[in-house]
Amino acid sequence: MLRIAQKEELQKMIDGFLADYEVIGPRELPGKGIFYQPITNAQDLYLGERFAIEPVKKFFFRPSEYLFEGGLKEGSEFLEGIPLAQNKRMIIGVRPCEARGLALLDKIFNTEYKDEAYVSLREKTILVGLSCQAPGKDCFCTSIGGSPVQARGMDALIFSAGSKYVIEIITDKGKDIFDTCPKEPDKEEIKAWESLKEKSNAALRKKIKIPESLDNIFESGYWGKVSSACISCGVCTYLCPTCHCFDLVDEERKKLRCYDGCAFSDFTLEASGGNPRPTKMERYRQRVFHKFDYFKKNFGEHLCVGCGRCIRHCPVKMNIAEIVDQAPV
Amino acid sequence: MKYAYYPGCSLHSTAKEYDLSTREVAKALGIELIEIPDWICCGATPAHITMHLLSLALPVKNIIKARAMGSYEIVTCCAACFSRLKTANYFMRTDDEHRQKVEQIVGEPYKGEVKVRHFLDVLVNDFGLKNLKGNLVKELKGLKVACYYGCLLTRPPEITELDDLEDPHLIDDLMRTIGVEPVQWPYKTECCGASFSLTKTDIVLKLSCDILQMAYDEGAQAIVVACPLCQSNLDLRQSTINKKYKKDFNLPIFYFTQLIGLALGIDGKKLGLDKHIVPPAALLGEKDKLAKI
Amino acid sequence: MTGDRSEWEPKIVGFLCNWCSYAGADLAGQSRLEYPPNVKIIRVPCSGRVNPLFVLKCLSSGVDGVLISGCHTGDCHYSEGNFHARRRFTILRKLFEYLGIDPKRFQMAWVSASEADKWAKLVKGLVEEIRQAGPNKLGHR
Amino acid sequence: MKIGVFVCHCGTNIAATVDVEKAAKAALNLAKVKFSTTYKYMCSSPGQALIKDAIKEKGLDRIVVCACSPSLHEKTFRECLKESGINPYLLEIANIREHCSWVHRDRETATRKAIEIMKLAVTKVTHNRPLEKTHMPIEKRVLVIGGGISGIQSAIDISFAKFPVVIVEREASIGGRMARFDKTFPTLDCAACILTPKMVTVAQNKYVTLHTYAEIEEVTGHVGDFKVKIRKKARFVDTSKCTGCGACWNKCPAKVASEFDLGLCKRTAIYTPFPQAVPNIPVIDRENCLYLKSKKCGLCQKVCPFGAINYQMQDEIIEEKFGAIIVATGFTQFDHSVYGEYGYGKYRDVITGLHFERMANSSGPTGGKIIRPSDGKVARDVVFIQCVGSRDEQKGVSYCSRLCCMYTAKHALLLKEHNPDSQAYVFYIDIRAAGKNYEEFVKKVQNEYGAVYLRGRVSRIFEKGGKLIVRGADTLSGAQIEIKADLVVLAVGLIAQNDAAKLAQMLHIPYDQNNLFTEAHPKLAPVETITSGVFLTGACQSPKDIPDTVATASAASVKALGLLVQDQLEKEPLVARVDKNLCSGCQACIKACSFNAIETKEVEDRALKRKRTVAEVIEGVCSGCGNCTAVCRMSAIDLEGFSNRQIMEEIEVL
Amino acid sequence: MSEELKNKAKELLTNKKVDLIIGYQRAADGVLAAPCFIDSQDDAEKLIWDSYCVYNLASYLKDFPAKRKGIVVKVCDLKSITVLLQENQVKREELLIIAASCPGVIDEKRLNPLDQQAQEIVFAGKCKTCKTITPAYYDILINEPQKNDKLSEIGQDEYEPVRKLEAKSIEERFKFWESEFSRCIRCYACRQICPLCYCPKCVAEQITPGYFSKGVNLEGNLSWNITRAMHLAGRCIDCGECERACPVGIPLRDINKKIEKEIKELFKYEAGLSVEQKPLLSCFDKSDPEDFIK
Repeated sequence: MLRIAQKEELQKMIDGFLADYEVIGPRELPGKGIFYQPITNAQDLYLGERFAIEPVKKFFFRPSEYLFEGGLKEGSEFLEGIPLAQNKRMIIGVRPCEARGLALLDKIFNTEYKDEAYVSLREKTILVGLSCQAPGKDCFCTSIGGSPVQARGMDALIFSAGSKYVIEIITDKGKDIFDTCPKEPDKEEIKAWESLKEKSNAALRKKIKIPESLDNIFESGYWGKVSSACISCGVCTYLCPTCHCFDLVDEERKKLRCYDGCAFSDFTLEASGGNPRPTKMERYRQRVFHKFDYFKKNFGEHLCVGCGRCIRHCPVKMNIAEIVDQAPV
Repeated sequence: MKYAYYPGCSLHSTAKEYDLSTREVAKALGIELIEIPDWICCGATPAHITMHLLSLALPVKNIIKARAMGSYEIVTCCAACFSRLKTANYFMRTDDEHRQKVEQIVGEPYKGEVKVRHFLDVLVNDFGLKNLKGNLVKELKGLKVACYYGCLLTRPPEITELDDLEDPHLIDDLMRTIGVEPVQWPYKTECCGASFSLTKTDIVLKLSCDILQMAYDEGAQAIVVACPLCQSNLDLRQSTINKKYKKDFNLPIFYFTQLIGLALGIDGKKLGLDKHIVPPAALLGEKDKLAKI
Repeated sequence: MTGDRSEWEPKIVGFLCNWCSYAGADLAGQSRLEYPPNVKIIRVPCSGRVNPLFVLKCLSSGVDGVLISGCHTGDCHYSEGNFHARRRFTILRKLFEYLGIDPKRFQMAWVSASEADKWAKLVKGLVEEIRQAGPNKLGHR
Repeated sequence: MKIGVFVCHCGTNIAATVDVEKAAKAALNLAKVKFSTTYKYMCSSPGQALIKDAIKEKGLDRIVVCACSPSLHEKTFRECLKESGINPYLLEIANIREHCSWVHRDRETATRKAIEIMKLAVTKVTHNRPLEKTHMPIEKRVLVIGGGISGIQSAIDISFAKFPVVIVEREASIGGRMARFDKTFPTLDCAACILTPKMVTVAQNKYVTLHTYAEIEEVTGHVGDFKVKIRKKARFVDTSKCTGCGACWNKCPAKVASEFDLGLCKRTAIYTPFPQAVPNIPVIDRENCLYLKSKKCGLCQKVCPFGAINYQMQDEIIEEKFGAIIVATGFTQFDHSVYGEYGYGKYRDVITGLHFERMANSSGPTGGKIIRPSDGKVARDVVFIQCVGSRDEQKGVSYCSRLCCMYTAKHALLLKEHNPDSQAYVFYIDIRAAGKNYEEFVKKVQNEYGAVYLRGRVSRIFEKGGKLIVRGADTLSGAQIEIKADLVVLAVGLIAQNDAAKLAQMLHIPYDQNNLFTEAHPKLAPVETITSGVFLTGACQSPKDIPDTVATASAASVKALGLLVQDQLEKEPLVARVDKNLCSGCQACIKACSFNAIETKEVEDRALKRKRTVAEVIEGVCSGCGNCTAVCRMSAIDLEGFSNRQIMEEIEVL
Repeated sequence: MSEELKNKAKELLTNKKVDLIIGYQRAADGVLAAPCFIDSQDDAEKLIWDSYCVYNLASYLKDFPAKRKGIVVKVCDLKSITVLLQENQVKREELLIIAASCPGVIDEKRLNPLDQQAQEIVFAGKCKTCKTITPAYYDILINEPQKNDKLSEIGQDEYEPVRKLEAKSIEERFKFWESEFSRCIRCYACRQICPLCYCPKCVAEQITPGYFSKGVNLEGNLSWNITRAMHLAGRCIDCGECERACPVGIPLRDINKKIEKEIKELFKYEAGLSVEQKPLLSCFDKSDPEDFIK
């Protein structure tokens, strides 16, 4: 189902959403980059081609979350859950790769095991995407089952077409909110939209080959070599739309869940002092295997959406796409 | 070698010969001295007994004029100007409070970065004694002088940074280089009475007399100075001293630049040797060291 | 509990060195000097024992003011601990100011074992200052 | 874990303002508190019995006593725990009297605060660990660095208690500065007459070992167990063969200025510094010996009847262990050549007080004649200038050297006695004669010996007509003064030895901006340093005259003996500890420790399978200040009894 | 210059003077540089040296204990090796310092992320006020040191950003930093990239006791950033790597520079001057200022 709107009309619609929803979207912070933040006005939105540094993951699987509080109160024990967020949200300007990332996260947090915090946030949020027309040099979504115009995981997807926007409505939720936009594109406009999609796909130049399995190179010296520059920080995992490892910590009387990443040296540190992944080699290999081997074996697809964030923001220019592409299978 | 040159008031009046001889010597040695355009008084003694801030602002004004010429070094000859300029620089470097006030007055930021040099320092340390020796036309052999530095050139040492505090030797070194024999005497940095010359002349007569006496006793035939006021007190007052203390001194008082000029073969008149009260002609003529006066 | 301003009482933590300031506070007691109850004392052997992390912990746990009190310079029981503390916390305080944390919330004092009066006055003054500064916005309690 | 909380009424001292029953009840709401009660006087015998019974009956294993300041009864209650079979360090005191009931009037407020203080103590005690006092053996020997009067006195005092003592002296003989003096003020007894017997005593004492011509090379270890490397410089004379007969130095052809006599006369290349030298065994000065320089000569070897000369001798380094160290390195003279107005040290007739001492000494270079070094003429008009280098922030040191007033007065007196028709002029700033019979002595010099005292500074000295013209101001009369003097004697100040800082660094003792060693406390610990086991005596700490030097020497000896008489060193266990897994080995703690209580140690890092260097606390030396813990960025070093965890949790429960 | 470097590297590896060389190579994108670790003569061909070599490679020294490491160092980064030597984290005898005359390096953050081509070079902030030309020590010097004319902006105040912030009111400053820190995701890239953050286990990771919240909230983020800054006080040599590595653009150098400025003014202390230097916080001066102490 398609709709078409003038740029001003869409802005007006968004301003209208602000009454009922907490609206979040990409904003440009000068000199810093693009960040998803709550907006108070459609003017705040940045709907250009540059990517947000952090993916929308953080609004669902949050960087840190207090899960419950417990201890002694007046001499007796107590345990209280911390209330889940209740308000309705809408995120506008989500990129296809990030939305696809959420679809992958759903496999973890919203399939067999239902993570209360995650599920409630997912249910309360409408996702309105924005297609990519000038993907970055580190993007490789088309090599891994995605595309700059894919609508998977979204409620609606917007395409910028000159002075207008074409809105592709995917779900009922999407239909509900874009009720206010009755105009459908004519034949000409649909044709233009089709060719726009083709052009977008073509603009994504980087192609990599992903081996069927990495099993036979687990012991390869390759991993030691490619991981040597890694500084063991959390940039790649924290900015990844699909990484979902976390740590549980006791803070005062609360249980805190916060991001953790396989690059950190103490990620698998055991209480005994032992560590099955003592060096960068084991840790980096784990990251590649988890994304490009194990996950596919367990869930049927790779745990990577090809957004290129881990490449773009790696402080030492580690390039997972090249590393996978050149893996000596 | 190129420097901004700050002559100061004395060198344009009573110490004209100091100015003349300095320029002549510089010219002969290829040292370029460019007079700071539109320079003003350094404040001398009156400013700093009237108002501390004024005594800093006046020199700084001159220094930033020099800076505007693109020069990061100023040369001066007068011991008082040297002292005032150095003092102002010292405060600009070390005292933020005063610096800010002065910057307001002169209307420009200045952190004491321009170097202030005495011509003595330039000759000895930049040009070099060896180099000087190579440029000599003749050596003034047989002349014995007392090198007299006065009170301002070396004091206070943390400000002037010029020479040994109690036993300075820059003039002695120069004299030795041009063949003149400096005597060893203890009054190199005694006070001549300085600016009491007009207000309390008696003090000056006594102090200057002691200096002349000591120089005479140690066998000097003349005194060599680097300060206009020292020169004036010892030269101008010599006859009065002779009368008052029943002495018979006949000691010419030279600027070091004058004797260097002679050794470089410069005409005596160009060096202002005709402007002395105690005539040097006899001493120099008798030793046949003087071309013409 | 923060919240209603009228109910709010400044909560202050004082790290007192065992030899001078703690003893000074003892003497204030022995002299029956009255002062506000807002300062909770954590005894440490020396002001040099205080780690900047403790101060951060206080401020991020909703404590409204932190005081480190030790021997006057030259009087340190361990001879040099307070000199070390002084340098360390001068930097921390400069950093606090720079980051917009009210420097009133982090103070230091030298109180000797005989300065009971100074201790009592210090507490009074401190409580007043923190009252002026208002509740600490940081901290989740 | 079972914590018991005991709230004391302290009569009405606490109970009048704090609702102790309410507090005791509140305690039961705290985690791990299994028992609480109150009592009138918890520190009394019945009070303590109450605690002991509760421990036994309720099986308590940690105790919080809410009472008065820990400075009063922490020890009492620790003892009480010990008697009940619990480790005494599993105790915390909540100070609800001095810090609560005595400073608040309102009962509700005070009670609330008392409960909070109790909460802190309960939180803290939860993480207390059972600790034992540490014990360390003591090496029962003392090292004395420096063989001047202070070192000699220290060694004699220690030998009285029959402990072995080693003196290390860098010169060829013991005796130090005092050996150069002529007479001593104010009694005018001859320095040699009182010093020489002590030198002999120490040399013959079976408990004392002398290492002359030796220097300290390295000091490691700590109180009770210092390991010291001593460099015994090559003497080129076999001390076991030499009898000190003098045949060698009588024949030696190489003559150089004598250091002992400050260049006033010559000595030979093989020499003893002075005739009464102990040991009376010469050394060969390797810079000036013709044989050692160019293999020409060898005369001394030929004339020595005992074959004691050995040109092949090398420096020898020996290592010895000591339980305590006494530093008696003394002082050196201020170098007056920075004073341009006094002629930059160029005038031969401008001398120092020590030159004067040597001249006045009848066995000295002039045979007791006070003359002008330049021409040997008898000195008649002599100007003495005090405070040369002392009390002069511009050119010297800011402090007063304390003895110059007195030795100058003594010199003025000696001058008159040696040259009866002489005249002494003394320029001074102040006269500081604060000592027994000192003021009287100065008065006597002024009144009976006619010394003219002029209050003022000398502005210039120059030579003219064979005399020294001394110009100065007499500020009392306001007159400018000019004196034609034969001799000028400068009362130069006393300053630290040139290598004092180096030694201090070796010993890890602090020193001030003048390189004088710093005592642990200026009033209460004047001969101790903050490095336990290292003591100070004499002028290495600050200028001292002979009586004060001897007094501090004995004081330091007593302090050292106080250590040595113990069987073992006992130390509080509240010390720092390093978690070697967390330690990066950056050594920030080592550099920050005032007590030199942390050293490095190599450990095997099991995770990384390699050796790493980490910090380790020497428990016996650690004083428990905790500074290292705050310096450690990785919090690898923690303090027992005040651990990071305890303090962090205390903050949390507030 | 790269040629000279390659030849030297080959020579060192052939003569077994070093076990490996830590240097720079062209990144996969063909434009930027990336760290590389060369242990064979053939690999030495990879080495490059130009304005894209931003990294402070001293961070990698800890990865190769007990090996003889050659390391390519910019003059400014050399100071971090000085601090590592001060703090006994590397052994001088295991190090072969190849000091490279520095043309100034780029400001990565100013590169347009969408542009796929080489762009005009914008120099990093630290380079604009760089005062060091000659390395204090080295084993091999590649090319004579010279100042890049484009960089020497005489009189530029290296503390200008700091002074600007100082001039604001305390409330404004709080708002500014609150907003900056609000973006912190605690990825610890600032720590991991820092050559001086070598603690075996950072206090941020410790749990008994935990020193501050691991939560991504104001207290936690503020505590982490203050702790990081304090732990670098008197050690930070302003290589600027933390700020560069920070994915969310927190101006960390402005914090480091503030401390640098204060300790220079208060304690006359500068980090990384010599190996013998005592750490700022392990020493003191009796006359240290104390005007804020009551």
